[in-house]
Amino acid sequence: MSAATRSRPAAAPPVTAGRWDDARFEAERARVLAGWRTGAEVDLAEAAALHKRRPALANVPRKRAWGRETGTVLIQPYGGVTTLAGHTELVRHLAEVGEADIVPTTVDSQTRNLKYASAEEALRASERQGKELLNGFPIVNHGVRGARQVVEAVEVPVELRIGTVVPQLACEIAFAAGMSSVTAGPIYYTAHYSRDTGFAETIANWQYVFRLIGRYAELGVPIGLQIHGIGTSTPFPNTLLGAAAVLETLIAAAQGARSFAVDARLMGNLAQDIAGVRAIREIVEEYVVRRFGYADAAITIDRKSWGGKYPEDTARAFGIVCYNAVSGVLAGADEFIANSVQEGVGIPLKEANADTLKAIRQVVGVMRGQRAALAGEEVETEVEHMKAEMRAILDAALDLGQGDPALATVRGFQAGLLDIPFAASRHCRGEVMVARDAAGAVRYLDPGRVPVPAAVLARHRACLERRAAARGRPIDYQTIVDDIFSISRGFLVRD
Amino acid sequence: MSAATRSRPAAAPPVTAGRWDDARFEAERARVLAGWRTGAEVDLAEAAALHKRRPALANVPRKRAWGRETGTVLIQPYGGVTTLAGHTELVRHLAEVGEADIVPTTVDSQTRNLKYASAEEALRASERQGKELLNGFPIVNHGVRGARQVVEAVEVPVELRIGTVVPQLACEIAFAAGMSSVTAGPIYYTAHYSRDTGFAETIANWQYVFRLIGRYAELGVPIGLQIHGIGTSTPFPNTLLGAAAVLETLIAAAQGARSFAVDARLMGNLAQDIAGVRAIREIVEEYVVRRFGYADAAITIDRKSWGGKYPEDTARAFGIVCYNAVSGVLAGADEFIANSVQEGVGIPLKEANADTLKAIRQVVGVMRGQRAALAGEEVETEVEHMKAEMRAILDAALDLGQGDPALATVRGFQAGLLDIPFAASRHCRGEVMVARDAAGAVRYLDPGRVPVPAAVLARHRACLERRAAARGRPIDYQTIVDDIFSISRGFLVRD
Amino acid sequence: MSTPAPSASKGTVVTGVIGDDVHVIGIRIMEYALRRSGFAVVSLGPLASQKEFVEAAIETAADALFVSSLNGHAELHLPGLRGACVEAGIGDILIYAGGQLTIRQPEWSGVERRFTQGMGLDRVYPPGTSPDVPIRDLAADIAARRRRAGAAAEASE
Amino acid sequence: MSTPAPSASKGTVVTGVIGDDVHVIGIRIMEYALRRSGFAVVSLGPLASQKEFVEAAIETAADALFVSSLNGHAELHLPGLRGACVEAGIGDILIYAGGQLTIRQPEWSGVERRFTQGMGLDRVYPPGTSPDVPIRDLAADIAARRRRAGAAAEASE
Ligand code: B12
Ligand code: B12
Repeated sequence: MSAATRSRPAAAPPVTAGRWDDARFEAERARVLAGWRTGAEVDLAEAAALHKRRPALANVPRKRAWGRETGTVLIQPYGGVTTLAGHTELVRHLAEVGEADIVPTTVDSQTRNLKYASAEEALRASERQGKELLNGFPIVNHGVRGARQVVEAVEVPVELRIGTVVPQLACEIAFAAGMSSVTAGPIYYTAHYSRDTGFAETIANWQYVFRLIGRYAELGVPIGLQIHGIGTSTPFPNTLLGAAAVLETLIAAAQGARSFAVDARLMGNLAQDIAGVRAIREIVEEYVVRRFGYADAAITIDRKSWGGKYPEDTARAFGIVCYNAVSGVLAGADEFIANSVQEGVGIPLKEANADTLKAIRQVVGVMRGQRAALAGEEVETEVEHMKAEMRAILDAALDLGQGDPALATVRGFQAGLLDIPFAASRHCRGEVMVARDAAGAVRYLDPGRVPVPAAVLARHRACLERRAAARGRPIDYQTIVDDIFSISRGFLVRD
Repeated sequence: MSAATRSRPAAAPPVTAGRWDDARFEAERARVLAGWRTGAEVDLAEAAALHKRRPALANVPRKRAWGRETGTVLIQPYGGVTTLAGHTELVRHLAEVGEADIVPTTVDSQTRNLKYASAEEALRASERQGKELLNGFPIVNHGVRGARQVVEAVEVPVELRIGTVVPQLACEIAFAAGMSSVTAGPIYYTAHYSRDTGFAETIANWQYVFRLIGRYAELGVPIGLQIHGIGTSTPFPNTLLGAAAVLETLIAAAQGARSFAVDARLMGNLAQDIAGVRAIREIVEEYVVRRFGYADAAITIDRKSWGGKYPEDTARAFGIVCYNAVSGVLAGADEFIANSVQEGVGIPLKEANADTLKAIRQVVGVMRGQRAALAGEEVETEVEHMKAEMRAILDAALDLGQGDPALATVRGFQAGLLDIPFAASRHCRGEVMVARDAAGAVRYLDPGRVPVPAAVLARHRACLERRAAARGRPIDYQTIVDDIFSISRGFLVRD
Repeated sequence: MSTPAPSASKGTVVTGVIGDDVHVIGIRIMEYALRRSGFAVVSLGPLASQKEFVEAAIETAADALFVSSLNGHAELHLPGLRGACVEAGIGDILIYAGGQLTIRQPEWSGVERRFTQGMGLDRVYPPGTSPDVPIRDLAADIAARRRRAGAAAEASE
Repeated sequence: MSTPAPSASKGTVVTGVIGDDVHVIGIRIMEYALRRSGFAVVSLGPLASQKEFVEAAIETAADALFVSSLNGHAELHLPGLRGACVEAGIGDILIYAGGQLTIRQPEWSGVERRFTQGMGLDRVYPPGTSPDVPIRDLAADIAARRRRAGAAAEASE
C-alpha cells in the first residue's frame, strides 16, 4: 500500500444513484468473491450460459411477464431449511404438491450477517444430527454447486429471499447457480434488518447486486427483483411502502435492473387494501416509467399477506390466508407471496406450506375473472388520497436529494420525510404513529415529519376520532399495541 | 269404524295455508306420537317449562335476534352421529373448541324416512361395535330423554337439522327435549328429499310442525325455523330459492311460527352472491311483513356455503369456506351455516368441523364493521333484477293460488312457475337449465316455464352469449355438467 | 320411468339411487353419459328399493344395474341385492355401484373387496369417478358376455 | 441506548434481541410495559451481542437482562451468557429470555429445562407471553433478592 493511499483514507464514494463504472464494480467484485471459499465457484459467462439453457418460464422475470400477459395470478411461498437434501426436498414439494409458480430459497440469518463460519458449523451439525438447525438455507456455504441442485430439482423458477444489508456474495452464488430473482432492497433492509448500518452504506451494497443484474442483462439473462419498499410488520400506511418502493426501484433501475415485482401489504381493511394495490401500481408506473423514463421496466404488484403476528392455530391462519387471497384478487394483484398457515408456529412443515398454496389457489381459481366486480366510492377516495400522499412524500424527498433517488433516500430518512414505526434501525426516526380506525383501516395517529397532505391527514384524524368517540376512550399507545396483536387474535378492531 | 266413514274415504283436506283447528291438530298428534315408543315421552307443558328454565340465549330465536341486534354474525356447523355418547361429545366439541353459536343435530336418513326399526338396529350395532354406522343422529330412537342430554351438554342452543317430508315425530321429540329450531320446509324437502310425495302432502306434514311451533309460542316458548326455499346443490339462481322461501315462510307463519332464518346460497360470483343475500332479505320482508302483514316476524338471512360437490382436499376446502365467509360478511348475512372442510370426504371428524368454524370466525372477526365497504353498480343491478324476478314468480304463483301460499305452491310447481334443475322429486318439472357466465355468475340457459321478466332474461342470455363467444363453443349440457364440478376442481369457469 | 331405447342399443342399464338416499345428481350425470354412449337407460331415480331394481331389470331385460349411493348407507341397502336377482332368475346380471359407498373414506381396496367379493357386485367405483371409466368397463363386460353367450349358443347348436 | 431512570425505580433492566436476530417488535412492547410498571430500561435493540448485554449491565448496575430471540437461533446465541456474566463479576444478575426460542415449537417443558437448567437462565417464556407475567415475576425476584441482600447485610453487621 503506497503512502499516498494510506494517508488519504478512501473517502466513501458520494451517495448517488449513478451507474457504477466497471472499475468500481470489478474491484468490489474481487473483494466480494473472496468472502468465502465458494466465491471461487462463480463464473459469470458460464452462469449466463446455464440460465440460457433453462426453459423460458424457469426464469422469474419471464414467468412474471407471462403471468401478467395471460392474467394468471402467480403464487410463491416462503421457505428455506439448512441442509441441501432438506431444502431440495422442500422446493420440490412446494412445486409439485403445492403447485407453486415460483419457489423460494429463504436464507438463514447467520448468512444474512456474514457469519459463514458459524453457518458452516450449524450446517455440519444439522447434517450429523439429521435436524434443520438454521432458520434458512445457508446458500454461501452450499456454494454454486449446491445451489444448482436446488435449481435443477424443479421446473419452476427460484427466487432468493434474503433480508440483509450485505447481500453481495449470496446473490453472486444464487445467480451463478441459476436463480433468477432476489428480494430487495436497501431501504427495507436498512430499516428492518440492521441496527447501525446507514442507508448510504446499504445502498452501495445493493447497488453492487443491481449492477450484477445489469451485467447479466447485458449477457441476455433477465434477473428480477422483488421490491419491498418499506413495509413493516405492524399496522402502517401502504403509502410509506409505495414511496420507498419507487426509490428502491429507481436505484435498481439505474444499475440496469428491469423486472420489478413491487409489494403491497395486507393491513386488513378490504377497501383500503384494494386501494393499496392500485395506488402503488399507479405511482410506481408514474415515477419509474414516465417521470424517470424507464420505458422498458416490467412492473408487477404482489400482494403480501399480513406480515405481523399470526395466530398459532392453523385453522385460524387459513382464515387470514384466504381473506388475503380474496383481497388480492379483487385488487388485481399479479402475485401472492404467501405466509404459511404455520407462520405463527415456526418454520413451517412442507406439508402445511403446500396446503397454504392449495387454499390460495382455490380462492384465486374461484375468483378468476371477478377482479372488477367490486369497487365503490370508498376505494376510489382511498386510491386518490394514497396517490396524493405518495407524490407529496416522493416529491419532497427527491427535492432534498436534488433529483437523485439515492440521495433522496438518505436525506429523506434523515429529515423524517420517510419514516416507519417499529424499525430495527436507528436511522429510522420512528416518529410516525399509526392506529386502526373503527373499520380497521390504518390511519396516522401522528405522521411525525412525513409530509402527508392536509386533506389526507384531516380524513385520517376524523376516522380515528370516530373510533375514539365510538368507544369513549382516546387512541393511545395501548391502542397501538392492541392493533399489533389484533389479527392474531381474530379481528382487526374490537373495542 | 262406522259404515259411514268406511264408505266415504276421508277426503284429503283442501290445500290451504289456513290455520289448523285444534281438533285436526290433536287427532293428528295422537297418530304421530304413536309412531314409535318414544313418542310417549313427549309432554308439551313439561317441555315448555324446561325451555323456560334454560338461559335466554340457549334459545335459537332469541340467539338470532340477539345476533341481529348486536351485529354479531352467528356460526353454525352441520353435524350428527349415531350414538348418544358420540353426538354429545360432538356438540360439546363444536361449542367449546369450535365456539359455535348454535349447534346442530343432523338426523340420519333412516329416521328421515321413518325407518325407526332399522335405525334402532344400526344404533345398537354402532354401540356394540363402537362405530358410528348411521349418517346422522337417530333422534326418535334416542327419544326425549336421550335428546335432552344433548341439549344439556352445551350452553348454546340446538337446531334440529332434518331433510324429510315426514318431520312430525322427530320435531315433537326435539322440541320436547329443549331444541329450539328446525330446518324447513315443505318445498325444499319435497323437491330434494323425496321422489313421489306431492307438495300438498308435504305441506300438510310440515303444517303440523308449524302448528306445534304455534302451540309452543302460545306457551311462551319461541321456536325457530331455518327456511331453505328451494336451494339446490348445482348452480341455480338464488331468485328461485327466494321465491320459494317466501311461500314456505308464509305457510309457516299462518300456523303461528314467527322466527325465520332464510337461506341464501353461495354460487361463487361475489357480486351476484352479495346481491343474493340483499335481494332475498328485501323480498322476504316485503311479502311476509308488509304484504301479508306479519309485522312481528323476525327475519334473518343466513349464508349457506356452496352446497354442491367439494374437493376432497381439505386445504382447498378451506379456500371455499373462507371465500364464502368473505362474501357473506360483505353481503351482511346474519349467520353462516358451515359445511366442514371435510365435506368432500365424508361425515367430518369433529376436529375438522371445529377447525372450519375457527377459520370462518377469523374471517368474520377481521371483517367486522366492513360490511358496507364494497358495492358497485354490478351489485345494484343484480339486486334490482333479482327482486323483479322474485316478484314476477311470486305474483304469478299467488295468482294461480288465489292468494293462498299453500295452493300457490302446489299449483306453481304443477305449472312450472316454480322449478329447479336436478331435483329428486318427480313433482319438479326440471325444465329450468342453468349455466355460469364468464365471471361465474349463474344465468338461465333455459328458464323453462319460470316467468322471468324479459329484461332479466335478456341480460342472462347476453351474459351467456359472451361466454360462448369468448370460448368459441356454445353452452350445452356438457357445460352444465362442467359447472357442477367446477368449484370442486378449484374454479368457477375455465374454458 | 323412461322407456328403454330400441334394442339396437349397446345394452340396457337400470339406474337408481338405493335405499333411503336422495343424492341424485351423480346418477343423472351418469345416465346422460350412458345415453350419449349409446346405452338405453331405465331410470329409477332416488330412494329406489332392491325390488324396484329387480323388477325393472326383468321388465326391460336389462344387461346391468347401476346402483348409486352417497349418503353413507350403502352397507345397509346393498347386501342381498345379488341374492334377490338370483331368486328372480336374473342372477348373472351385471351389478355396478358407485358414489360414496361408506361413511367417511376408509382405504379403498378394503371397501372394494367388501362390495365385490362380499356382496357379489361386479364392479364398484370410488367417489369422483368420471363416467367414461364405468362406461368403458360396461361395454367390455357386455361384449364379453355376449361372446360367451354366442360361444355357448354355437356349442349347443 | 436510553438513559436509565433515577434509582427510585423498581429496578433496572437491560433489554435486547440477541445475536443475528432483528425481531424487535416484541421487546419494544416489553420495554414499554416495563417502563410503565416503574422499571428503568436500558435498551440495546436488535442484533445485540452477549458482550453488549454484559457491558450495559455493569455500566448501569442492572438487576436483570431481558433477552429476546424469535428467529430460531436462540440456541446458537444464548449459551455462554451466564458464564460471561460470572466472568464479568455480575454472576448473580437475573437473566430472563422470551420470544420464540426454538425452531418450530417442540414441547415447552423440555425447552424450558434446556434454557434454565441447561444454560443457567432464571426464567424463560413461551411465544405469546403477555408482558404482565414476566413483570410480576421480575418484581418478585428482585424483591426476594433485596430481602436476601438485606438479611445478609444485617447478619454481617
Ligand atoms: C349435494 C349433496 C347433497 C344434496 C343432494 C341433492 C340431490 N338431489 O342430489 C342434499 C342437500 C339433498 C344432501 C342431503 C344429504 N346428504 Co349430502 N351431499 C351432497 C354433496 C355436497 C355433493 C354430492 C354431489 O352432488 N356430487 C356431485 C356428483 C356429480 O358426484 P357423485 O355423486 O360422486 O357422482 C359421480 C360419481 O361418483 C359417479 N357415480 C355416482 N353414482 C354412481 C353409480 C355407479 C354405478 C357408477 C358406476 C358411478 C356413479 O358418477 C358421477 C359423475 O361423475 C356431498 C359432498 C361432496 N361429495 O362434496 C354430500 C354428502 C354425499 N352428503 C352426505 C350426507 C350425510 C347427507 C345427509 C344425510 C345430510 C347430512 N347428514 O348432511 C342428507 C341425506 C339425505 C338422504 N336421504 O339421502 C354425506 C355422506 C357421508 C358419507 N358418505 O360419509 C356427504 C359426503 C357430505 C358429508 N361430508 O357429510 N346432500
Ligand atoms: C414480524 C416478523 C418478522 C419481521 C420482524 C420486524 C421487526 N423489526 O421486528 C421481519 C420481516 C423483519 C422478519 C424477518 C425474519 N423472520 Co420473522 N417473523 C415475524 C412474525 C410474523 C411476527 C413476530 C412479531 O412481531 N410478533 C409480535 C410480538 C409483539 O410478539 P413477540 O415477539 O412474541 O413478543 C411478545 C412475547 O413473546 C414477549 N417477549 C418477547 N421477547 C421477550 C423477551 C423476554 C425476556 C420476555 C420476558 C418476554 C418477551 O413479549 C412480547 C409482547 O407480548 C413471526 C411469526 C409470528 N409469530 O407470527 C415471524 C418469525 C418469528 N420469523 C421467523 C424467521 C425465520 C424470520 C427470518 C429468518 C426470515 C424467514 N426465514 O422467514 C427473518 C430473520 C431476520 C433476522 N435476521 O432475524 C420465524 C422464526 C422461526 C422459528 N422460531 O421457528 C417466524 C416464527 C416465522 C415462521 N413461522 O417461520 N420477521
